[in-house]
Formats: sequence, C-alpha cells, structure tokens
Amino acid sequence: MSEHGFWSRFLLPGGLWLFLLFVVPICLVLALSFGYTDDLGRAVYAFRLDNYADAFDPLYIPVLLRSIGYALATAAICLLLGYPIAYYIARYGGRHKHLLIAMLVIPFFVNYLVRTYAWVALLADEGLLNSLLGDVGISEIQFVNTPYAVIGGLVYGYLVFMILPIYASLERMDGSLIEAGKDLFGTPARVFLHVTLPQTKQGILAGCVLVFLPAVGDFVAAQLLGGPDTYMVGNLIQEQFFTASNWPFGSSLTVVMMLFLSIWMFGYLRSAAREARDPVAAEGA
Amino acid sequence: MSALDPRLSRRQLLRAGAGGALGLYGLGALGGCTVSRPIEKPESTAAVKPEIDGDILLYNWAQYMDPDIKKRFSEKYGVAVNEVNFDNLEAMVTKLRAGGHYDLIWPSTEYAFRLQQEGLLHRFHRDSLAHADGISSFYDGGWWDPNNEYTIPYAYYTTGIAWRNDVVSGMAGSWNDLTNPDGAGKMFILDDFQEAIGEANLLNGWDLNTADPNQLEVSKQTLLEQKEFARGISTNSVQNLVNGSAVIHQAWNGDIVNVRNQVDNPEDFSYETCKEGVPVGSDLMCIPITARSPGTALKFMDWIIEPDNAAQNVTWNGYPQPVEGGKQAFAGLVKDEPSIDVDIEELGDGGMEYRLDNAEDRALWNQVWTEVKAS
Amino acid sequence: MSGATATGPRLGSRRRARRDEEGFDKPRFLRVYSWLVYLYLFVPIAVVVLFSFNSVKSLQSFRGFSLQWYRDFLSDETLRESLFVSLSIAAITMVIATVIGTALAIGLVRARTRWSPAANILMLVPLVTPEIVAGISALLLFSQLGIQLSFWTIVIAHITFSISYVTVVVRGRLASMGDEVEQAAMDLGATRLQAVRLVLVPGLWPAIVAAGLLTFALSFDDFVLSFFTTGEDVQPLPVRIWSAIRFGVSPTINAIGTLMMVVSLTAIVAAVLLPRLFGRRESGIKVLTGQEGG
Amino acid sequence: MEGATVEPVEPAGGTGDGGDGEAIRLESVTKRFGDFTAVDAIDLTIAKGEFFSLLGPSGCGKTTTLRMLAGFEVPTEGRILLEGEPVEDVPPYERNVNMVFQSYALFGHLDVAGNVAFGLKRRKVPKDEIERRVADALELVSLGNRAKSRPSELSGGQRQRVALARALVNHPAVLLLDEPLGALDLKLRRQMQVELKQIQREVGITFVYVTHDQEEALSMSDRIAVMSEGRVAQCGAPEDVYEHPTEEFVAGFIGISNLLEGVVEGSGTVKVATGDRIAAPLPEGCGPGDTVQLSVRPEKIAVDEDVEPGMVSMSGRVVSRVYHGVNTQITVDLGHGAHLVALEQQTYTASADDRWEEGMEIKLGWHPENCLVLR
Repeated sequence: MSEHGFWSRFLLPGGLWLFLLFVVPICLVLALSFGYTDDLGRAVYAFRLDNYADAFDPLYIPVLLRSIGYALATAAICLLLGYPIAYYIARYGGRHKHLLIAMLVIPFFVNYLVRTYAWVALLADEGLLNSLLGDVGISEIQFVNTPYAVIGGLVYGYLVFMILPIYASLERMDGSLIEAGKDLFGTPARVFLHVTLPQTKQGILAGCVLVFLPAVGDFVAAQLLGGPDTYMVGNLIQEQFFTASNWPFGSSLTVVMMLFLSIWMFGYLRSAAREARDPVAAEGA
Repeated sequence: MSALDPRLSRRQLLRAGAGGALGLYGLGALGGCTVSRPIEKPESTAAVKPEIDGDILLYNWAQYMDPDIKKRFSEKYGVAVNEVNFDNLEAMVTKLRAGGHYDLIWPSTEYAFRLQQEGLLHRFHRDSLAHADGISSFYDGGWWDPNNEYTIPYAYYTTGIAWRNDVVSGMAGSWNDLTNPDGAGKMFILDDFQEAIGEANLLNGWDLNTADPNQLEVSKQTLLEQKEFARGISTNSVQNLVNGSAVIHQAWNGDIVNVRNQVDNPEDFSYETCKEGVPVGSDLMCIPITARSPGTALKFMDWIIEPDNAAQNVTWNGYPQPVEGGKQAFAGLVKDEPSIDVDIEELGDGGMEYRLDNAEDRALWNQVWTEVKAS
Repeated sequence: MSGATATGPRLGSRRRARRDEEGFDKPRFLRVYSWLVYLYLFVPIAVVVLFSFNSVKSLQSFRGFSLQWYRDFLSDETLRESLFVSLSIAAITMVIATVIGTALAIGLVRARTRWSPAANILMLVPLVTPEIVAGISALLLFSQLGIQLSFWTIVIAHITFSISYVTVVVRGRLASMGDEVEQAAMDLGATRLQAVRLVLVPGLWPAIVAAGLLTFALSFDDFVLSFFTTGEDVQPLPVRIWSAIRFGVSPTINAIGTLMMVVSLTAIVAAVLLPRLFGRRESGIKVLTGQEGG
Repeated sequence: MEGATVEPVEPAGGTGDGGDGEAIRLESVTKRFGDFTAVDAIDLTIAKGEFFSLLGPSGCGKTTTLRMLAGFEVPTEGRILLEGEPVEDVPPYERNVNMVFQSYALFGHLDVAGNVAFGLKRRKVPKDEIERRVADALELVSLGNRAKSRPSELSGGQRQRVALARALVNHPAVLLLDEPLGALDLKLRRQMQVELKQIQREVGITFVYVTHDQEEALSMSDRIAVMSEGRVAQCGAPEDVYEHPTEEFVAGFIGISNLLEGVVEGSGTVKVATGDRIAAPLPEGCGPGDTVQLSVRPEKIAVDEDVEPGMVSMSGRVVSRVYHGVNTQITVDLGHGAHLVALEQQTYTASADDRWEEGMEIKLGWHPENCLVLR
C-alpha cells in the first residue's frame, strides 16, 4: 500500500459522511425547489419554474436584501467590537490571556434563545434599561421590535465567531513585526494600518465570513426582537416549511439565498487561494 | 477556527462543482415522487377502548398542561407520560404525516376534521369514558366530529383585543380598535395567518373564512394598513403586554388571564370581543392512527376531563375547559373581568370558527399572509 | 508557520506592554473598550441568572429570592428529560464528530490524492452554510428516506454540522506539527497505523480536546438543526424553549438557561482538570482555546 | 559518561575499506520530484563504523539522500544496499537504520524514558531489557537524571541528546543525522560536536551526517561527500577535500578560497588578470591556452616581511581589515578587479598593534605548491 493510499483512507469516513448527509440533501433541496405542492398539500418533485418566478417576485427580493443588509451590519459591528478586544487580549492579556478568552466564550453557553430573550427583558418599554433611564429622567425609548434590536441580537449571537479567528491570527503574528514597524518610523496608527491589519487579514476575513453567512439565515433574532418590518429570509423560509407547508417554495427560497451567498463564499475561497499563492502575504495567515 | 484558510485553486473548485453536478443528475430520477412516504395505517379499525396498553407520548402546545396532572396519572397507572411540543398546528401535522408515533395530539376543530378526513385518527366511543357526561353540549355532534367518534374537547378560547385601559381610551368593541390612535406604534397582531386574515375579513364585513381572492386582496390591504400602525406581529401577547411593549394586542382570552396574574396592576388590563364577529377556537384531543398506546391515550383523556383535574389545569394554564369543573374554575379566575369569560353554549350561534376546507384555499391564505409579512 | 510557542518573540509580554503606553496603542483605551464589551456580553447573562431566582413570575421586576423556578423545572419530568436528551445528543455528537473530523483533518493534511482538494472544499462548506439550510436539507433527506424523525436524526444532523469545526481546529495544529514526529516513530519501528495511534493522536490531543468541547457546546446550544430534525422522541431543551417562548415564558426558562450554562461550564472545568488528573501538563485553558499543548 | 556501555554492533572498523566492511552502497541513485531532479545518479560507498558526512548548501540533495537511506523517500532509479541487502522498497519501520531529526521530533506526550524506549517497545524487546538499555543510553548521553522529564522541560542541547539516545538505543546498523546541531548556539554546538564524535567512537555505529557547515564536517568526519545540485562533487577524507579540492565549487564551499582567473601559458605558468605570471602545479591534461582558476587558501598566504624568497609574490592595496582575535583577515585589491584575502596570524612575534590601515601598500606571497589550479 502506498503512502498516499494509507493517508487517503482517513479521508473516507468524513468525506463519505459529508457527501451523503450534506451534499446529497442539499441536492434534494435543489431538486425540490423545482417541485410543487399537490392537492393534498404534499410536496412533489417535478421540473417547474413557478417557485423561482415567485421567489424573484419584487415582494421577496427586499426581504433577502434586508437580511443581507442586517448581516453586513452585524459583521461590521462585530468587527468593530471584536478587533480591539482581540487585540487587547493578544497584546496585553499577559498571563490572563486564556482566562480573558474563556470569559468571552462563557456567555455563549447560555442557550442562544434564552440569551436573546434576556435582551427582550432588558430592553422592553417597561424593561430594566428603560426603568433605569426613567429614574434619571430620560423618557421611554423603544428598543425592541426595531431593526436595531434585531441587529443587536445578531451581534450578540455571533460576536464570538468574529473574535476567535482574529485573536488566533493576532496571536500567531510575530510581535517583533510591530516593533520593526515602529523602528522604521511608523506612527502607532500607521504601524497598525500597514503592519498589524494586513498581517491579520485572513483572521478578519474568516471572522466576517463566519458571522455574515450564518446571520443571513438566522430567524431567531427577527422572531424574538423584530418588529413588523424586520422580516428576514430565514423567517420566510422557516415558515414555508412549518407554517405554510409549502416545501417546494421554501426550497427555492433557500436556493436563491444560497445563490446570493455563494458569491461571498466563492469570493472568500478565492481570496484564500490567492493568499496561498503569495507566501509572503500568507505568512500571517 | 483559526485555520480557516483553505488553499484552493479555481481548478479545485471546479472539480468540486463537477461532483455536485453529478449528484444532481442522479436526482433527476426523483421527478413525480412525493417527499414524505404515506403513513402505514393499521388494518383494524375497531374502536379504541380506555385501557392501559403502554407508555404514552403527548404532542401538545408548550406549557398548555399542568405537569402535575401527567405526573399523578403516571404514578396512578404505572406508565410513563412523555410530552413533546409544537409551536404551530401545521408543524404538528407535518411531523405527524412524517409518521411520528404520537399517542395524543391537540388539534383545533379544523385540524381534527382534516386529520379525520385523511384517516389519520383513531375511532373511539365517547361514552366509554367515565367523565364524558361533563362535556359541554357544544361539543356534541359538532361539524368536525358529527358522531362523537374522534375528539374530546380540551379547551376553548375567543379571539379579541386586549388593551391597557390606563393608556388607551375609546375602545368600542370593534376590530377597528386595533388602530385606535392611542395605541399607535404599540399595537400587536397575532402571528397566526388565520387569526390575522380572519380579523381583517370580519372588519371588511366578509365571511370569516372567505376564499374569494378579491376579498382576500382587500383584507390584505387592511392588514398592510394595520401593519403600518403595529409594533409587531407576535403570538407572545403575555410578554408583550407585561413588559409594556404593547398597549393594544390582538389576543386569546386565556392569555389575558396569565397577564393579569403576572402584573401588579391587573385592573389596567382589559379584554374585549368584537361586534363584527368573535372567532372561537376549540382545542381538541385526538388519538393519531400511528399511536402505539391508544388505550392509555384514551384513558388519559378521561383523566383530563375528570372535574378536579380540569379545575386544576384551568387554574394552571388560564384557559377554560368545556367540562364540569373546568368551567367553574375559569369563572372563578375571571370574576374581576367578565369580558374574558366566555360561555361556550351561548357562542353556539354567534361564535365563528376557522375552517379552510381544501388545500387550495389554505395555500391562498398562506400566500396572502406571507405577502403581508414580507411587505 | 512555526509551532506558535517555539520561536520568535511573541505578543503580550508585560515588559513590552509598559513600553508601548503611547498613542493609538495606549492600552488604557483598549482596556476600557474591552471591559465595555465584556459588560455588553455579561449584562444579559446576569439578567438571566438573576431572574431565575425571582420570587414572582416576572421578567421585569425582581421581588425577592426564591428557588421556585428551579423546583418547577425539577418537578417537571418532561423538562428534566429534555435536559438529559440535550446532554446525550451533545455527548454522542462530540465523540463521533471528533473521531470523524480528526481523521478527516489527518487525511486532508497528509494525503495527496485527487480527491483531497474536493474533500477540502466539502469540509469547509458546512462552516459557511447558514444552519437553516442544513436543517431543511436534513429534514428533506430524512423524509425522503422515510426515516422517522427521532433522537438519532438530531444526532446525525448535529454530527454533520460539527465535523467541519473539528477538522478545522485539528488541522490547524496538525499543520504546525509537521510530519517529522510520525517519521521518527516509523523510523523507530512503528508501522504507519502505530505512528498515528502512538504519536500523532497524542500529539494532537490538545486540539482534539478543544474540538470536542467546541462540538459539545455547539450541539448543546443548537436550536435550528434540532428544530428541523426533532421528532417523536423527547425534544432537546432548546426546541422546548422555542415552543415556550412563542407563547409567553415563565422564569423557568431562565432557570433552564442558568442550568445549561452551569452544565457547559462544568464540562469545561472537567475537561481542564481531567488531563491534569491523568498527569498531563498542558494548561487547561490553553487546551480549551486550542492554543498549545506539550 | 564513564560506565555507560552500549554494545557496539560491530567492532569499530577503519575508514572506507569497502568489501565486507561496507555499510551502505548507493548505485546510481536518482530521485526526481516531478520535473525537479533532487538527486542525480549518485554512487557512494560508506564503510562500517565510518563517520560519513554529506556536506553541501541547502537544496543540494543531501537531505533527500538521507531520507532515501531512512526509507521516507523511494529512489526514482538506482539501488540502495544496506549491509549488502537491497532496501529501496523496504519501509522505514523495517529498516535497521535510525535517524536523528533536525527538529529532534521528540514525542511531546511521552517523557524522556518513554521517548527512548519507543523503538524497543515496537520491537517487542522484553521489559527489563528495555529498562536496562534505556538507562544505558541515557547514561551515554549524560541524561541519566532526566528520564522522567518532558521534552518541553529540556534545553535544546538536552533534547538533541534525547533524540540521539532514542536512535542509538536500537543499535541500528546505520545512524542518520539530519543537521542535528543546526538549532543549537555556537558554543553548545562545538561541545556537542566533540561529544557526538566521542559517542560514535564508543558505540562504533556507522554515522551518516548531513550538514551545511563545512567546519563541522571537517572536524568530525572520517570522510566527506561534498554535494552540489544533486550530485557528489568530491568525496574523500577531510584533509583531502580541503587541501585538494577537485573543482571550483568544492574549493569555494569549503573554507574561504581566493580564486584568480587566468590562462595557462606554454611555460607551465598561469597568467592572471593583473598580468602576473604565476607558477603552479598544473593538473593533468591541462594545456596552454586553457582558462583556469587559481586557488590559494588565505592561511597559506604570507604577508609583507613574512614573504620569503621562492614564493610567488604579488602586491596591492589593503581594502579592508577584519580583526578576528586569533588572526586578522585582510582583503587586498591587486588591481584589474582581482582580490585576495589573507590571514595574518597573531603569533608571539606579531601583536595587534601592528595594524594595517586601509589604503596601505601590502605585499603578499605563497609557495607555488600551495597554489591549486582548477579547471
């Protein structure tokens, strides 16, 4: 048995599992997206384009765009919140570094639904925050049932997926690079911009992708924190499956969503590949 | 997570894509197949007898039954009583059609009728139950179960409007009250396609269950106008009212009982039914054909409608039960706010129930509701 | 890419921290900023925990200390079973996904067949696929095959989603380990399989533990996949919480949330302490964050 | 180190006597990676008990050669004989050779004793014998007291010794060492060189040592093969290779070498760029008109008043002067683009005060026999 034959065997269980239980089912979704619902309300495979005509209806495209907008905002805010804290821990965490990271992760062990619901209790019109504000004479502010609440909930839900990759790339970066930057007369801001930031590009990219893509498909935040105008594509799809019982339409919405996302996914994979061809730049990755 | 840096070339991506395409080709063979398999139905159609024949699995709304009642049943008969929850009826039917072996389910009248039509329910004789006499006569020979063979009522409710009388004034007992200016931006519509469209139908003076596309189009416009006015679309009326987000809320009467139980100022929370029409809903108990222990399930139904248990359960979940004990308990709960109470016998004529008889109508309603939410 | 700790000056020494107190890098600014983020993260958690001890059924005002909601939880057999089911699913997912994912990582780094690039992409796709898509496709697959939705369908869906996380974590460490230790083992008379078992896997252990914990936490917390694939068996806690949340909640869910956090933290503390009990010397938290081992 | 014994496999043989005492023979071994030829048809014979070095710059194929000996790479062409047996296709775990890796490749999860015992356990050596041999091997490398330490707790030099003990304990026919001292600092490296040589003498095992450090190779080896671009440029005893390099590459790679380009003249002298005619022993087959390189080792060059009659002498201007303590390196511009480097020794007569300044005129000279002509 050849060397490579031996190692290839390790690919088999995982490869097979992912193919049969991930790729094939996704193909099923694709197949069903061309199907229809019969008189008894059952989903039937066929080749019809009706669902796509519906999915691209001007009614639903804004829902998709809204979801992408929310997810982009979420990724941007996560980056703004996450980068400095990752930087602080990696550079100044000292011996508490690992404790600080563990503390970031702890809130994520309270169930996502419970955590999100806690925001409702905090931010409701007669909730804790408003009653505190009331005590200092600020009149009631509506936080929940707004797009801001949805984005806030998403940020809270996915922040850790931004921090960890960035932290990892900062941690891997050679600290002397920053010193070299300063030595070469870089102001701290310039050093950050021209040395630290490019060195951690891959971590930032990974973080953004890991936040953005799941956030697009989220339906919990909009359901619990949203208002009448914060309907997201995840809610739309979920309801086609469990409320409206229109699986084929739900499938086609899923496919359309994936099409929109695949542009981002492909872009990410491409950039990773480009990084690999340029070993100097990839050093930081 | 750190090493999320695949070193991929375009060629590798293409190769992976080719693999996916190959899989698709294989799926071409699926054309015409339905997704879920038909349920295997038992050949025997004999009526179920109330006798212990194994553990049971309940499939119910969340927090709709006092756990203590299950516990005492379990202890008394030495069988396990398990429970799983759904958050809407369509999801319940979906999982049931997928062949789930539930022993006891809680459909509305409409869903019970559909399931029975599909042959998915077990038959039983109501008089084989010890406490069947206590059942309100409204449930005797209803359209959904003319021969009393498939269902036992669990609870009933009306749909109306709950409001904060310390903030909102001028409520007139009409569905128009949803857009009372005092509640602007603090009004909620129920996140239920039938309750929402039904309310709009009533407001427009149409039949509650109209499937006329033109009428539904007008109702859709009504809903869109209401949505402009609304704070949200939600079934969580209890929390929305308690935490002050809502001052006007389309709501089920039982929820108001729960609201008033949770706040310091229960007198500020009112409830009204509307003159255009009062949707009435009944949740029933049925035994699916896939049940593994139909006998125990029937026995358990009997246990639920036993007067003391009914009273205990009503006190726990805040919804009236149309049986002896349950009715009285509910009357006691709402004696401060009689509007919440509802006498099911009286509603026999004035009340209206949701009922969409075929898949096309349902699809149309769902379509309208999806469009309202997505707009 | 060097083995992280081995060479090169690293970020974060205290000495350097003092020297850099100036301009943008001023740690004081970063420190305040970081603590604000920590505050943001912990306030809702504090609310969850606090109100789980509320003496009245309210999520708005705290009236006094009581264990009522924990009693409610414990006296509700269905909820207790749900907790147990969630733990079981997470444990089984952890074991199977860690084994498969680790093998996949080893294969991806070491094998060079024409299938490995495809496997590389395949492995990454679940990470960047919204969970709802995975949930729907799993539901479709099970319905299509006529498989009853049950405990095991949830487990299968969770494993499918977790493999990639394990692979990514383990692959990172594997790549930094190089292949010389395996060669050394084979040079000393170990067959390939022995080299994997006796040297490679022990060397990867910190990453494997970290990946396992991550998988456990993800599975235990997961709602979406469970929601789509749960069936007649006892539902995992998050699915129950969802059904409850839609129609108004009692502080019992705060008690549940608090208990879930306690369970997860216990699992972590155990994972940190266990290696020490076995005489291994990796820092537990380091292992947790997948940083470094022996 | 006293008292420790590792039974020699074979009594220590002399240097390269071939025949029965042959440990390794490479017969036109070639290794290609795709289009790249890493090792190009090399022939080598290594005698039993020999300390043999493969010396060359990075990328010259020395490590690939070593890895083929270990079994990690299979030759594309050619044969490898280990004690007379062909082993090209024998996997590493079945070859009686062991390797000390550049990175040491210690097993982090095992303690020092566990690392050393690893190979013996694989060979199912009885437990008590393992214990004894591990203890002996650790004594041999002076680590008897660190048996229970983890590799991460050891210094670089100690790790290196563990790696050595781990390989030696198996009594391999050949020990392969891949730049084992590369990661150590200079002082420790010197010390380890001495120890390594001593251990090799003691155990009598054949060592094949890969290094790019010419000084290391010269000081330790019985024989050296200098490799360049996948082939063996020269193979011989250190003195041979140093004193009589057969080609420009070897001369340049080993030690500092002054090279002056010139043309052979009829009189047997070489005319260099400065116009000087220099007498030098010409290699065979070198005739008038040939372009050659004239090579003189810096330490063979006499400076100024040390230049004796009968020497080839040239003069120029000091370009730079680098003080080394033991000696001073002086670079001299001879004009016409030619440079020479000379080493002026500190002796009991000369002192550091006698300084050459940049720009000073200087006279250099050497005995004709110390000058090599390379083609």
